[in-house]
Amino acid sequence: MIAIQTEDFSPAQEYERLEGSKSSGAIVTFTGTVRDMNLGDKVGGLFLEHYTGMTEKALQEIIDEAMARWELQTVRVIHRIGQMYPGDRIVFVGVASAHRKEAFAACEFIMDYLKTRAPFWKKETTPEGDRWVDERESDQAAADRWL
Amino acid sequence: MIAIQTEDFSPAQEYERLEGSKSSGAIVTFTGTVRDMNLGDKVGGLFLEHYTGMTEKALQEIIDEAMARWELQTVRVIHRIGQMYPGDRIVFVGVASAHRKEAFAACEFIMDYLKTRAPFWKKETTPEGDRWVDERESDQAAADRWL
Amino acid sequence: MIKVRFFASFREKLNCEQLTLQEGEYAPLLSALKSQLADQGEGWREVMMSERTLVAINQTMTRQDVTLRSGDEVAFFPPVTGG
Amino acid sequence: MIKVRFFASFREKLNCEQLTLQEGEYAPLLSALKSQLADQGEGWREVMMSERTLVAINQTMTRQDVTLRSGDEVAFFPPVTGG
Repeated sequence: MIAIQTEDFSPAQEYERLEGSKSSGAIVTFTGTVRDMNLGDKVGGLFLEHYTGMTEKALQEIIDEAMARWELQTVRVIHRIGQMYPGDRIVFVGVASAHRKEAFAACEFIMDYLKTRAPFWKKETTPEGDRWVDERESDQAAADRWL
Repeated sequence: MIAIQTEDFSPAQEYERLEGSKSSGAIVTFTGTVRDMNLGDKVGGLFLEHYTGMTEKALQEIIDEAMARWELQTVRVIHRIGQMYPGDRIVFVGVASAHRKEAFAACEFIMDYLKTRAPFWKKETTPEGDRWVDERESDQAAADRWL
Repeated sequence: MIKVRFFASFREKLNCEQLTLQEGEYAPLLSALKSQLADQGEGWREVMMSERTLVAINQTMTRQDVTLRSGDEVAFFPPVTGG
Repeated sequence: MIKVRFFASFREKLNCEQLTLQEGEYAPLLSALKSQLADQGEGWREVMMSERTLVAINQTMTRQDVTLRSGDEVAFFPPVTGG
């Protein structure tokens, strides 16, 4: 249900894995990709560092909490690490549930928690040089909604 | 951006259409499928009737409103009509935006409005016979959240 | 001339998909048209008087009473259940 | 023995990825370990005293002061920015 990988992933294949059950009526997916602009600067590339071992543990805790809050059939989280470029996929969260409201809530919850609790860090390459990306208050606010 | 069709669609292809822009950072998709159970009865099949012409118009109004509320790059809505069976895909809503919060909100908004404003009607085949599906209060409540 | 259309369970209940009414055959206010149709029988009365019934004029839903013009398409249908 | 790890901008700022401290080389309370590390220089002080700094003990984030046990892995890192 969790993959941390340097390779790209296929949204098509991920869909198929989510579609298995005839009792699911709703599938919600989120795909995050590298944008070519951030804070007004052109982004040439992105390096994603992570804390091996803790990453998997943190993601599993987030998924467990989502499954405790909502009735979900399948949850799939993929996060890429290493070097990426604009347009590349970074993250995928897919949720299958019997009901649409639950699928939407769980998918957004997982992303909000991933953004504030999973040990990944982005370093951007810009014309001004490389820089570590700062956390956003809006991400913390999004995560705090679920408390 | 809108398709009303009897044929199945490919989530993989829909993904590709949403992924075109390097300034989008977030793609959220919803896929609704036919469940094998509803209100405690086994569902053998589903016939989807629609109001030709008004359907396209209603969906376009919903998309226009979403695009006025949030900054979105691409919106794609597909709704199938005719005879379907458990596990079949019925509806797809895909939204690409620069930001995750907007992509989630717009995708859920479009589904909530589609459920209460687009002229589609489901008729289920169950062991008790065929029956028109009744509207759900929870769908109306979900749509009213956006007022 | 106006066209009156019925969908889904209403179409089945009334056993009617479409009516064409010529000038003079229909009351010009939507509310009056509904009363006129309600008088066609018990099923018609139920459909026209139900609070659940939705109305679209020229493929746009409306909750207000309006004056009908020649060429208008008036549709009556139950709450939608797509998605 | 405990392992102390640093990630991302902290790793670069301190020019240190990992420290191993033997029994007797570290204060047993997390808060005391932080003070001890803060004394290693200006960059260390900044990292250890910042309110933004996150701490994980054995790969679980904590905001409380705890007693460290031999074998523990203590990690210091800036706010996460994945996704």
